Amino acid sequence: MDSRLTGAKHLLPRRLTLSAAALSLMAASVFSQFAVADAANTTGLAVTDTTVTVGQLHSATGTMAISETGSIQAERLAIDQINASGGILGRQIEVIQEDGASDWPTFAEKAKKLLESDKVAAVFGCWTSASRKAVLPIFEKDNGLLYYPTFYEGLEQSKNVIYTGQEATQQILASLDWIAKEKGAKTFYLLGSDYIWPRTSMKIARKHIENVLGGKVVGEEYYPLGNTQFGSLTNKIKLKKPDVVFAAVVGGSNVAFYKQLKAAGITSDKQTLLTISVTEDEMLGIGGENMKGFYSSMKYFQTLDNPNNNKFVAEFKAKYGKDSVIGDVTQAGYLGPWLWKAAVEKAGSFDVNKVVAASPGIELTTAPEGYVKVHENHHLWSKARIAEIQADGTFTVVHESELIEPNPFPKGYQ
Amino acid sequence: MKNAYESLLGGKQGAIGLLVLAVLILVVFPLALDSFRLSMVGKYLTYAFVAVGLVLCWGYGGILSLGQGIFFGLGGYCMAMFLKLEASDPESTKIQSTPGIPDFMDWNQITELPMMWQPFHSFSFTLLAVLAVPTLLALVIGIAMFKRRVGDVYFSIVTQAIAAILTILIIGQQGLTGGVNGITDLRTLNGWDIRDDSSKLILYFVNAALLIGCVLLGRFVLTSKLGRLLMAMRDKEERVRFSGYDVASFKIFVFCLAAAFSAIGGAMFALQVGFMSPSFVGIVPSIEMVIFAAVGGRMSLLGAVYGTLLVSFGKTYFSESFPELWLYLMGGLFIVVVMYFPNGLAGLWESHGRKWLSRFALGNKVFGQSVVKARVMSPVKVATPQPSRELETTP
Amino acid sequence: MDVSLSEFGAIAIMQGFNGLSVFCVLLLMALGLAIIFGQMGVINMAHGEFLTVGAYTTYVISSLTLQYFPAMQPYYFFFAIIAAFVIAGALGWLVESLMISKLYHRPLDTLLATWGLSLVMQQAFRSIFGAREVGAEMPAWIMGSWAPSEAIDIPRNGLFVMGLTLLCTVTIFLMLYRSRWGLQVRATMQNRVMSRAVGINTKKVDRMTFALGCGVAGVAGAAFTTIGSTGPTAGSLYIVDTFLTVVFGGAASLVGTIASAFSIAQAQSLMEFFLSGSMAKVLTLSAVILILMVRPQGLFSSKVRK
Amino acid sequence: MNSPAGFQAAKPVLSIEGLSVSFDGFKAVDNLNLYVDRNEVHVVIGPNGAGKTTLLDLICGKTKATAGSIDFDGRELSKMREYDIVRAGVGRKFQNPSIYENLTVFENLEMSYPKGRKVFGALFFKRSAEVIARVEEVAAEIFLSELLDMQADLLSHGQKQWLEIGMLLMQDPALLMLDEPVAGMSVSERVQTAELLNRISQGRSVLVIEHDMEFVKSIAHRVTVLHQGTVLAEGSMEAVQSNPKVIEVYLGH
Repeated sequence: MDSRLTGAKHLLPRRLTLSAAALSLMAASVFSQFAVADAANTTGLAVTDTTVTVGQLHSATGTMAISETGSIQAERLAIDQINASGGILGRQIEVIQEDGASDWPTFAEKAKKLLESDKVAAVFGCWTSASRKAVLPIFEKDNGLLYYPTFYEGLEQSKNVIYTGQEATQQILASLDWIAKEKGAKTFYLLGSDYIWPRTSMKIARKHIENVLGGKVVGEEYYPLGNTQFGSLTNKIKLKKPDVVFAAVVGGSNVAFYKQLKAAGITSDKQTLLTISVTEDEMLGIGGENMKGFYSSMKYFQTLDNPNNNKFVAEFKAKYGKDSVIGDVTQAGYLGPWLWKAAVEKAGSFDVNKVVAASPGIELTTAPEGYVKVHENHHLWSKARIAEIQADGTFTVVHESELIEPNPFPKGYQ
Repeated sequence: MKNAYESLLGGKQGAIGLLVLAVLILVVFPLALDSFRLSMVGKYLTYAFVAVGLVLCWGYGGILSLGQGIFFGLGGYCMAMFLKLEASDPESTKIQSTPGIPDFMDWNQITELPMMWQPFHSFSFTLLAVLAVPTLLALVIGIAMFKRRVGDVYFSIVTQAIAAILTILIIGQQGLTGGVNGITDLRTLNGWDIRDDSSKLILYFVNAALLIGCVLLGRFVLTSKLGRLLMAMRDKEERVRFSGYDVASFKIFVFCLAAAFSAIGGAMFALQVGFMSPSFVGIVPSIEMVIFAAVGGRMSLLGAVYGTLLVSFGKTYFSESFPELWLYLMGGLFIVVVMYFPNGLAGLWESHGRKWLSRFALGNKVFGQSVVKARVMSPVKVATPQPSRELETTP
Repeated sequence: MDVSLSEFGAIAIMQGFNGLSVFCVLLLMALGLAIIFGQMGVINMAHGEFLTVGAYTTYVISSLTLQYFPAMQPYYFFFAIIAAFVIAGALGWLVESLMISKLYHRPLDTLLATWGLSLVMQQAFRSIFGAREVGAEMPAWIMGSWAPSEAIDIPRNGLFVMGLTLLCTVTIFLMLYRSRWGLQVRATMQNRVMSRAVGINTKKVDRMTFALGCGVAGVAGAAFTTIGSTGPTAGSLYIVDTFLTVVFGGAASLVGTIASAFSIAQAQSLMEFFLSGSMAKVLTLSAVILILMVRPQGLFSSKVRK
Repeated sequence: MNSPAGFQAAKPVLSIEGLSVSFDGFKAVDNLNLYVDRNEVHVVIGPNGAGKTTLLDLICGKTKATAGSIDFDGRELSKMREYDIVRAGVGRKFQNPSIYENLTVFENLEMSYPKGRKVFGALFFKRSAEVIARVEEVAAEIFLSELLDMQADLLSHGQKQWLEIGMLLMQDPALLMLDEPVAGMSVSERVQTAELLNRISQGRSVLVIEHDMEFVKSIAHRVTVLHQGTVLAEGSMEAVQSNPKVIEVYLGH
């Protein structure tokens, strides 16, 4: 008599069978994959005699896709190269790529899938701090291993994460020292997009300027992400006349910011500007003519002239086209698979605990940025480099620091 | 007793519809899905609270709020604040400069727990706040807008702007709120580890039960005189006003109710997913939740739940398999549903599903409608692209 | 801080100009919307994407010019503006005939359907132009500043946008209030049935109006490349601001839109100068909403018996 | 609400004095005085744009007056909110039948039953025997007893007009205002409606706007002619019809 009743009769068993079928399929594939449990894999990871599966977790869609595409490409390049050279412990790397879709909960969901369903041996991924914060508890709970490529605010150190980008002090302190010395800068104007990385970076910068350099911060400001009106800001800069503008503006705001600086007559012949948020990637949108003569602080620039980098740039362009550009994070992404390979081989195992234990002290002499070494605190020793931006959008390195020890919890800067 | 049966379960037909849903989410999913997929369903079901609320205030009340994320977010934040305080005991935060406060506060040089956070040490206060804070905000917005007869698209745009403001505020006050990152790494609820598979299962059932409770409450409202008034208002607001009703108060009520539902969803989200971030407060998630309701059927409480599940599954599936296609699909789906199937899945079910079933299963038996409800019911006309103005058989 | 009086004056002048320039940007973005929402009652959530269409058009034309007619580079921008108008307008025409025309009298549904459209358009941009932001190479005369005195720098792109805004506003005014078409638009808005009865092709009027609104959005997008960046989601950033501007002004009033763009821009610009950027945004939006609560019909609205 | 008839016959139930309203400078109602007595059927006529509907809007609170007072049974309506005015005992029918088309006749009437008018009252409203009895009583009065379970959009135009009148009767108002109650009705329906009005004016006052002079003649106790927002003439139908000013502006056409 009642349709709902018959609906239940007919729909229920079908739903059940469907899901049951899916489940058994999943289980079958899982078991066939995890058949091997030798010394190299005692924790049920997705490792067979000939393959090892890793995950890639970046945003391929959404607002962050712009930034994360480079990391995806660089990680792939490294993995392909490792596979071509015989893989890791005799196994070829297979990649499961997941899309975080610029959405933090999606990142968390996908991280869970990679770790719990796919049992990947390592994950290369995340870009924003927010996405890393979202997946971090999952990596810690499931004891996964994440290689995180972005320069970031520090204040974090997890057993389950290797940070291949710089933490804030590495990027900021040396560059501030340099600009203070080189330009005799005493007054600074700090500004950034409104989220944790710029805010934390500026806090560190302020402490350093006030306590170490004996300078003065004459302005500190944050604009909402995506803001495109910087007219009032340019006037404030003119009013305060700082020796240096220290900028950490990101995303679409970046383009508007530099275009409007130029339009307001704030150019490098009148104003020194140092940014910690402009890489080759951002430059594409901004256009070199808008930033000519400004300085950028990164650990890597595409124009670095050393054999490692020349080879890396050539290979990257061969794979992704001659117009592709390589920014700091892209290079850091490239380091991830290589660092992992070195640690796995040192440990003789894919087990996360063993790989983590083997990681500190791992050195990479073939890194495009030159030389890196994994610190006890899971960050990398690296150099800070300052480049002057040219009218054609390329970066000319004008200063290179010594290797800097990573210090994610800098005493006196918090 | 009879009365409750009619108003809560919607007679035999409604009761069976509800039973199917209950069996699906309480029995089938937990049995058929592994813990990973099940916790995904759990997450989707938290969005369903919002969609159910939207059926009440948009489908029946004609009030399209594009800011339901506000309430989902506030509910979630209230719960997350409590959980974060519990996760920030002095022992586990001893590496901080100020142990015992949430980690992001420490990063922002805050050395003392802010006033706003103090009461969230208490679980009972938190439970109260989860409901009260969003509902009170909805009340304020509702009074301000509806008493002054700001309606229709104006209301939609204003709620959207409020969602934008709240997002900027949360992001800007990162010492208080965790900023863009949100409040992360939530661990225990009164000492009970919410990250275990077993506790996740329990939370899933709590969530599902609460959702069914909200559907029941929604039905109670819709089958009451208030439900008829809502629809009457949507179609003939003047007539209702000049029949002696304070139209605004009904709109405020249903808007607050939808806000409270959303808030419960948000709190359950924080519990199940283990974090809360401003990305749930803004404009995009708010409109996505409208999609859920639209696809499921804006006039159907059960449809909203199915719509949420279906769209969310689709999102996960397509963004895994064809990330490029996903936005085309989502956008296209939305356009098609709004233009050609304004009553969504529920409408299709009424017009085609039933017929198909009857031919298939019952042969020549005729479908009857329960006699008591006949006064409210009428067949849904799906042929016209206009959203059907009739009250559904099973709201 | 050592700031001389003359410098302070210069900065005041520049700040004043900045307010004007924000006003012009806001107005240019809101104009198209004001026509569509105000005259047709249609909520076009994809308005921002039509803006983006204009911006990408400019980008494409800039690239083509550089490649094939490098000598024309200084002048391509005028051509780009016209092309942006035509392409965005044509797209609007198409959208109106395929989608909007089926949804009149269902304003809330139009809102939702156009939001779906905005998703589709954003992904289309991504598929065609890639996810990265692109920058159109600007002719040199638009970039940089004009310095009437030592201390004053007036952005040339600001001046350019101002001129463009003035042109668009005047043109639209003339079209709406002096042309036969404008008369038809206003007649249709006031009484659709009657207009049809006296022989106005209301369908055509609707389509024209919508296309015009989208075309103006395209122009705004072209102008916007001189100030900001062009990416798949660039347009969606402005949609809330733009809608609030129109609603705040009073939906059916072009003068209202201008007044509201002016007050919002000045408030924002002034608060940005004295507070931080984020707070300025929050305060401006909140103020607009508070005022809307007191005056739900917006700044300018006519009282009529309904 | 329903005061006993003739008890204080001297005092009109509705006294409008000096009422004015303007829309952007246009005076739709200008310094108008109008009185409605108890148990009186008072008809307002006038050419289009005379301000008839605006007058009803002003009384029922839909439009706020710029100046003047509207006294209803000792209460000042011009300061009250719409629903309070209704609750005070003023019911109004709109020009186009305004009913809930997807509800049944029964439900339409029930909606106007003056109980459960507040949020929680409506939430816990019960369809008691009392309610049913009242609905059936009113339905009989408006000739719709047989059609209680019919969906309202299936009614004829005239029946819809009756239904709306019935919805007002449910509230048992002391003053009933009808805007063109017989528009679109057949001749026999008009006769029935006139009969209905005469019946329901027992015990309450009725203010009617109407164009149909035959109908007006059959119901009006008193007629007021409005022109350009002011009273042009007032009196019995015969008196008004013979008034030269009225003939000039209205009837003479």
